[in-house]
Amino acid sequence: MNNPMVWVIMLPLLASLITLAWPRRAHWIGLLFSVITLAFSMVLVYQVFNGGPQTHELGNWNAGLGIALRADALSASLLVMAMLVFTATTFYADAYFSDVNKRMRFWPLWLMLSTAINALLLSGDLFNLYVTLELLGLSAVALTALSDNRAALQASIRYLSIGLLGSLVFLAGVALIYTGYGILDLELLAQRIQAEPLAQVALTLMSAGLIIKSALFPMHFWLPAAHASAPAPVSAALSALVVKVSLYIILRLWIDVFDVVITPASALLIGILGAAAVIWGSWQALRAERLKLLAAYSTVAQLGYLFIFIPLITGLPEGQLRETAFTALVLLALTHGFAKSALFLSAGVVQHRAGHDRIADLAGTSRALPLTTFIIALSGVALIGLPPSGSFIAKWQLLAASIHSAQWWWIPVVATGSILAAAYTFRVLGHAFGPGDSAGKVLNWGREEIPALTLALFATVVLGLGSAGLWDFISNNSQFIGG
Amino acid sequence: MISEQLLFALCGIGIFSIGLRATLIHQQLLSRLLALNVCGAGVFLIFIAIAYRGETQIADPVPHALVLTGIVVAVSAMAMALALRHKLKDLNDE
Amino acid sequence: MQALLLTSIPLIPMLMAFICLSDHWRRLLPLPALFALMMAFYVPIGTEVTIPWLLMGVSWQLDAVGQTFLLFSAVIWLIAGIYVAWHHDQNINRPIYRCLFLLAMCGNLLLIIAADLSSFYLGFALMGLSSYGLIIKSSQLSRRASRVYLAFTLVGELALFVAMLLIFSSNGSLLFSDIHAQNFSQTAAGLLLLGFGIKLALPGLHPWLPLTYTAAPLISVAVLSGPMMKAGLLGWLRFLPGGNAGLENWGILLMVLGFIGLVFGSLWALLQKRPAAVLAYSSVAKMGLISALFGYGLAHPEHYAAVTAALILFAMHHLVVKASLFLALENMRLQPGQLRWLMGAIVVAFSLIGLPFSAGLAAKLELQEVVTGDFNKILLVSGLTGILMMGHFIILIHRQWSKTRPQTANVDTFIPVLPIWWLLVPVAWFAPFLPWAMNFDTKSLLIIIVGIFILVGLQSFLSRGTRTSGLFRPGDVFHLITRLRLTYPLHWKDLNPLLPSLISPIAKQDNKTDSVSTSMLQPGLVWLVLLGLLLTSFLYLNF
Amino acid sequence: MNLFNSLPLLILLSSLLPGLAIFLLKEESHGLRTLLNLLGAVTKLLFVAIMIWGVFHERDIEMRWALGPGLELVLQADALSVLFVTLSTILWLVTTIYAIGYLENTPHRSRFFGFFSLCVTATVGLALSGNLFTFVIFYELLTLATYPLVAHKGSPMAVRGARIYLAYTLGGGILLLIGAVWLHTIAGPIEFTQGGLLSQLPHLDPNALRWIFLLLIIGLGVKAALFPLHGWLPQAMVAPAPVSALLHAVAVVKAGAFGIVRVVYDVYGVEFSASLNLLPFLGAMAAFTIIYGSVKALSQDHLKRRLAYSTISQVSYIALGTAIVGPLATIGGVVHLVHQGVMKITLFFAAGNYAENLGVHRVSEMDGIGKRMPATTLAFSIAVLGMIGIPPVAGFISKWYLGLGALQTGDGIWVIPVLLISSLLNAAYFLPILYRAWFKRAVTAWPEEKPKTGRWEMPGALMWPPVITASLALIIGLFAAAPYSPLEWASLIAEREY
Repeated sequence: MNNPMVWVIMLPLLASLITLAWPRRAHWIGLLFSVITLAFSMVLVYQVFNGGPQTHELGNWNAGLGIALRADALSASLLVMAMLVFTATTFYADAYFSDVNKRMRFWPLWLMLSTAINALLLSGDLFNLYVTLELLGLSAVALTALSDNRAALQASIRYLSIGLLGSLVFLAGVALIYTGYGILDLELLAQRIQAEPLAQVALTLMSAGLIIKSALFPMHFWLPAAHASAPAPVSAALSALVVKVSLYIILRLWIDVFDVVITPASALLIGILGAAAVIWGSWQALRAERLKLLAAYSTVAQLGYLFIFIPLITGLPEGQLRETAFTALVLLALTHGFAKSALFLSAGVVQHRAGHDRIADLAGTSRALPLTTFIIALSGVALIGLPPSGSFIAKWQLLAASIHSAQWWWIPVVATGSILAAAYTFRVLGHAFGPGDSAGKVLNWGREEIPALTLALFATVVLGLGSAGLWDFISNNSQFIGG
Repeated sequence: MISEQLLFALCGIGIFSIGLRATLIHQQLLSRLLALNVCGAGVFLIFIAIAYRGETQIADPVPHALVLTGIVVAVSAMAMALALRHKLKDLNDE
Repeated sequence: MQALLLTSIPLIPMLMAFICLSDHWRRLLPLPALFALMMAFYVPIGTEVTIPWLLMGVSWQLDAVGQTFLLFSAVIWLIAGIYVAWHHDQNINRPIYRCLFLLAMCGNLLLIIAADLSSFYLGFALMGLSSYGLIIKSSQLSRRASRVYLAFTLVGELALFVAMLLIFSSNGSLLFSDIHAQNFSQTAAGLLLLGFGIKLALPGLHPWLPLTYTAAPLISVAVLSGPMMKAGLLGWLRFLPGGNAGLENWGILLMVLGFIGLVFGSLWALLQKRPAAVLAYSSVAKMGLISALFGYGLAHPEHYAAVTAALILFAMHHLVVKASLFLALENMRLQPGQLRWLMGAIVVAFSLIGLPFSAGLAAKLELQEVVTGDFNKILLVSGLTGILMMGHFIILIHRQWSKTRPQTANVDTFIPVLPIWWLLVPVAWFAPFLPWAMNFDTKSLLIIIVGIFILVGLQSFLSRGTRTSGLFRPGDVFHLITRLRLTYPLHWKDLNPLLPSLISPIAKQDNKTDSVSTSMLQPGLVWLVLLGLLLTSFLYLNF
Repeated sequence: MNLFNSLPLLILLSSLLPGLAIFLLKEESHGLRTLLNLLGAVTKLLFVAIMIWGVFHERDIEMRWALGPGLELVLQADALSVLFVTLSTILWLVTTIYAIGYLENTPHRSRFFGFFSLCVTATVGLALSGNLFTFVIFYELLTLATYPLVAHKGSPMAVRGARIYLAYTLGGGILLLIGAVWLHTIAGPIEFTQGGLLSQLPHLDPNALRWIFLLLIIGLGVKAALFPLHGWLPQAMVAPAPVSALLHAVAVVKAGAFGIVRVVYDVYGVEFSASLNLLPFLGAMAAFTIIYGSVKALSQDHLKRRLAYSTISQVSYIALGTAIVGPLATIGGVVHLVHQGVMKITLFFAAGNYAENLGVHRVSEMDGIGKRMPATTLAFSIAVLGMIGIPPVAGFISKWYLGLGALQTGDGIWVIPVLLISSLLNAAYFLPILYRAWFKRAVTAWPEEKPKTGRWEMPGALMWPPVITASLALIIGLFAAAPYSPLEWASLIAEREY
């Protein structure tokens, strides 16, 4: 039981139960446990960095029968990002929820969400993925419904039903795999998998389910309503983490496990969907009337970029170029996680202070909430892909990979997406710079601003200037990619 | 000759398809939730079919375990959906 | 020490230009010119200064030609400066006028001592642009005159600029002494003729001159027509490698142009009704003569040195006389009806005609000696028209004088220093020769007598009316041009930016249609299609 | 890491840290903010002085920081970057003083000065970039740092202007990025190399290189306001005067021009670009912009708009100088980088003073302003004469070397008429202003005259900066041949490039 992987999953679960039992001190428990979990996730990264991919078989049952936890560079780095976002958001949530009733309902669900995310990232077999996916979906839906208004409830029901459909289809795919290979363990599966109809149909089903969950265009329709109507910290976690872990499964399957099954046509298809998501999401974000809706659509677009990487990675020869592209994908996912959560948190601040988040009425925000405006700008920088954010480097590599693999058609997509991203970001800032005093009294260094600032700085400065380490980390310790 | 296993599996697929169709078509929340349950039943049926290893051998325990877990998940999800629906209804009634 | 003194010749006026901005110090304004005058005597020929870090490296030197120019220019600047220092006129007694006056002088003196292209150009530009402010008065007329002046000056500067570029790129040096005829570009020669030709009012390039001279304050005209105009000639002397083969064609062109200028300038001068306008066209005529003679020098390289030597003397004489005449007009304007100013003007005008024992005659004789053949006739024409013009001028100022009664000194216009003008009379009469070099020539006296007869004959219809009209007004060709209304359109439609209109309108629609619809049929079907596509791509599209 | 290697970082930090600190300051702490600003500017000047010495003595000044495979942040100092850094630093100092005076008693000063410092940091970083990747980073950062400055007033006009500015520059930034990535993939890391990096890599496909050049130049041309890409510049005029001044003189417009110089000389290599037939394209674009900007300036009554179009025209001289092969044209183009900056900043300071002190925004309101504000107007006049190219103001030197450069290569002769027409047009739109200012009498009262306090025509912090920069323009023109003058540096650069 001294493996950090176990603790990373167990601690939030434990905390969730404790808060359920002891709601008065829930925030202290939540804060304490998330910080400790963060520390453990860092230990895990350290282990992966030094010792390569880690495996832990629960109760020493060997894989195939027992449950194995796995961590390679991809999952470890996502895990750390998730825990950082989660911890920061926890601090934020502590300041955000003033209603006692809501607080009591919030903490157990919130910690359960963390449990689900961590467990999913560390899962080593298909069925565990399914279970954690469901757990994730359920806690996310419950958190969305915390808003207690009609729109939020409707959105959460929709989120739930579509999510259920997705996971059922995923499960059907899992069933097929078990039929064909008799195993669910990812590592073993990767060795045995062959390009045969069974595997192909199974992958199709699983992908179809995950596409819904990760809101890839045109299956994104449920996302904006759900993300926009949830309370701010929940939106942050949903946008930054929940959709991203579904995407993580897709990446695992497409790039690692089923790579022999993937055909150029299928990679191209998913890339085209990603490109459409980039354009459509950005365009909708530009037209959005509310700040949170804008952020939600922006998530749709940003996820699109990640999907564009799939045809590029599969199109590149194995070796350094491919590793580079893969790492860029991870970098982009991480940056987006930080930036989007920061954006949602600051949108929450705006909503709290101004009583609304209508973009057209934001005039005066830059004066009343200078730091929040600054955070919005920082996260906007990361969303557009401007330096010094990590996404700048990621986009650079994305473009480079397009050129290397002679798939030049992604270039105009990326360019258009960036321009649209700039347009929607600066549309918000333009209004915020306008004269007026709608945002109420001046707030400087508010308690809820610090976590958001931290996250935004992670997205822009830390990942931008310190990305060199990530390259070593990913390319040396990835379980499958050239590892 | 269709083996029993295949028959069950096909049945499962059929149930899944019916549920899927209903999920997509019905606008009523309750009907949709029910349809999703039907879908789930289809998938579980497939698992059960998989577990079958002939009359001589005992069935594969793993799919059974999976189905049990799946049912737990499905039930809890359904419970939550109903709770949400209830809440929404309260709001609508106000 | 002498190098320092040479350096201070242009620097002192520069410094003074700022000191004299203050009304307290305005009486100091003539001092720099006085200093320059003294330096013209004191600094020995051959004094040289090289300042490598200034501009692109400058070099100043006082040679014989420079000394001559310096001497006579300084005289005029000095007298005009005294006028300015004591003047009451609101157009002149103001800081900006004083400042620009001194800056123009600084430029003028600088180009005289310049031994390299860049400092000459610097001086020339400083002089040309500063004098814009000397021309401007509050009247509408002078404003237009100053605009026209500026346009011509700028074109001249640019022509010069390119010529400099060409010379430098073929020589690799900015020093005048490094200019060689072998690699002298023909384009550069043409541009130099154009650039300095504007200053010298070659026919076609002259419209600014009559406009300016009739519109500007007379003191400004004095310095413009005197020292500043002659800078154009100095430019030709310095820049063009005369005395060498290769420029003959330009010489011939210049001779033709000069001759045209001489004839038409004289004709137009006779048609003017105002003394200043007569003097202006007379300048055009005289500069025509100078250009023609310089052209002669270019066309006959063997005579170049002699011609230019005589030409400089002639130019110096004209410099002093023309400036003195304009200042005399100023005297008459300030104290109308005073006989002494009329007489003074007539005496100076006689020197220009070339009366016996005047410098005008001496200069003409010098020219006759160096110019050979048929070209000598041009001097004859010049002499005759000179008499006609000056006669016309004298008649006009006399009529003006007789119309006004002698007035006692008006407080507003009285300038206590006006008598200083008399100093100019001996200079105008003798300069640039020594008094004992004056002589007598029957042939020229004969011409004068013939001229007087013609003048008497013409007089009856030359003097009719008081205004000239149309093409014969000062500015002639210019009026034709302005009648074409070649003014630039002021309000062009703003074509750009087109882009913002594409970016800015952001549709204000609700996203309800996309986010809150409850039916899952459509997305579900899309999803199924997607599923099918994925499957197809796995199963069948295995390319 | 010795002192020289850490110099670029120190220079960046000397404005970055004060900038960040200023963000945190309260609006009221005026004295501390001023102290921080000036401290940063002076410190930077000090470091720059050391760097000038170092570069002159060919010390190795370089630092690297890896960001990923093949992507390195490289800050280094060569002669060209030192020229630009020095310009930025000096003008930053002056502009800071000006801005302190200009923004007195207005809201959001902490925000303003914070971004102002960031803007300079980005500019200096751009100048010190040692490879194309780093350059792109700072290029984009510059866009970001200037946006809040343009939008500073917060009025709908300001926000609109800022939005247009952003639309153009980010669009250009993307093209630059694509070009840079493309070049990176086919040629590896693009270190700026004197004489050109690509000319040493003969195996590359010339057609690809041509396309990349096009992308890069268009991307840079947006900031440099080359013809079809210039539309943002007049719109960005809504910014406060110090911002316009800095935008036009150093930061944004110059960054584009500097980038063009870098790409042509240090990425492609001028001879190599010529052999790819790329330069005529650039030259034609620049020449057309020069004429176009001047013609447009003629019809502007709004003073700042007229100046803006003048900038469009003048900055293209730099591109023009770059487009002509030969060291003399290089000198002309590079030295104009400095000369135009000093002169244009003077013009904008003066325009700001007119608007601030008297409420005069239009040329038609400037009658007799020379009498009311002599020092400012004198500075304005000197800069104007320089812009036209009248010696001894700095602009003359640039034109002289451009002209010489054009003559040096046989096929550059068409540049001469362009220079001439542009000079005439410059005169045509600038001199009427001088005429109004000095020779006309003020007809009516000034639109919004501020009461006169103190002994000068207006507060010293506003009056002195234009006077200082105008003197600078005069001095660098007059002493062009002196050691360490911009011209000497430009010659040094040309010498090292060829």
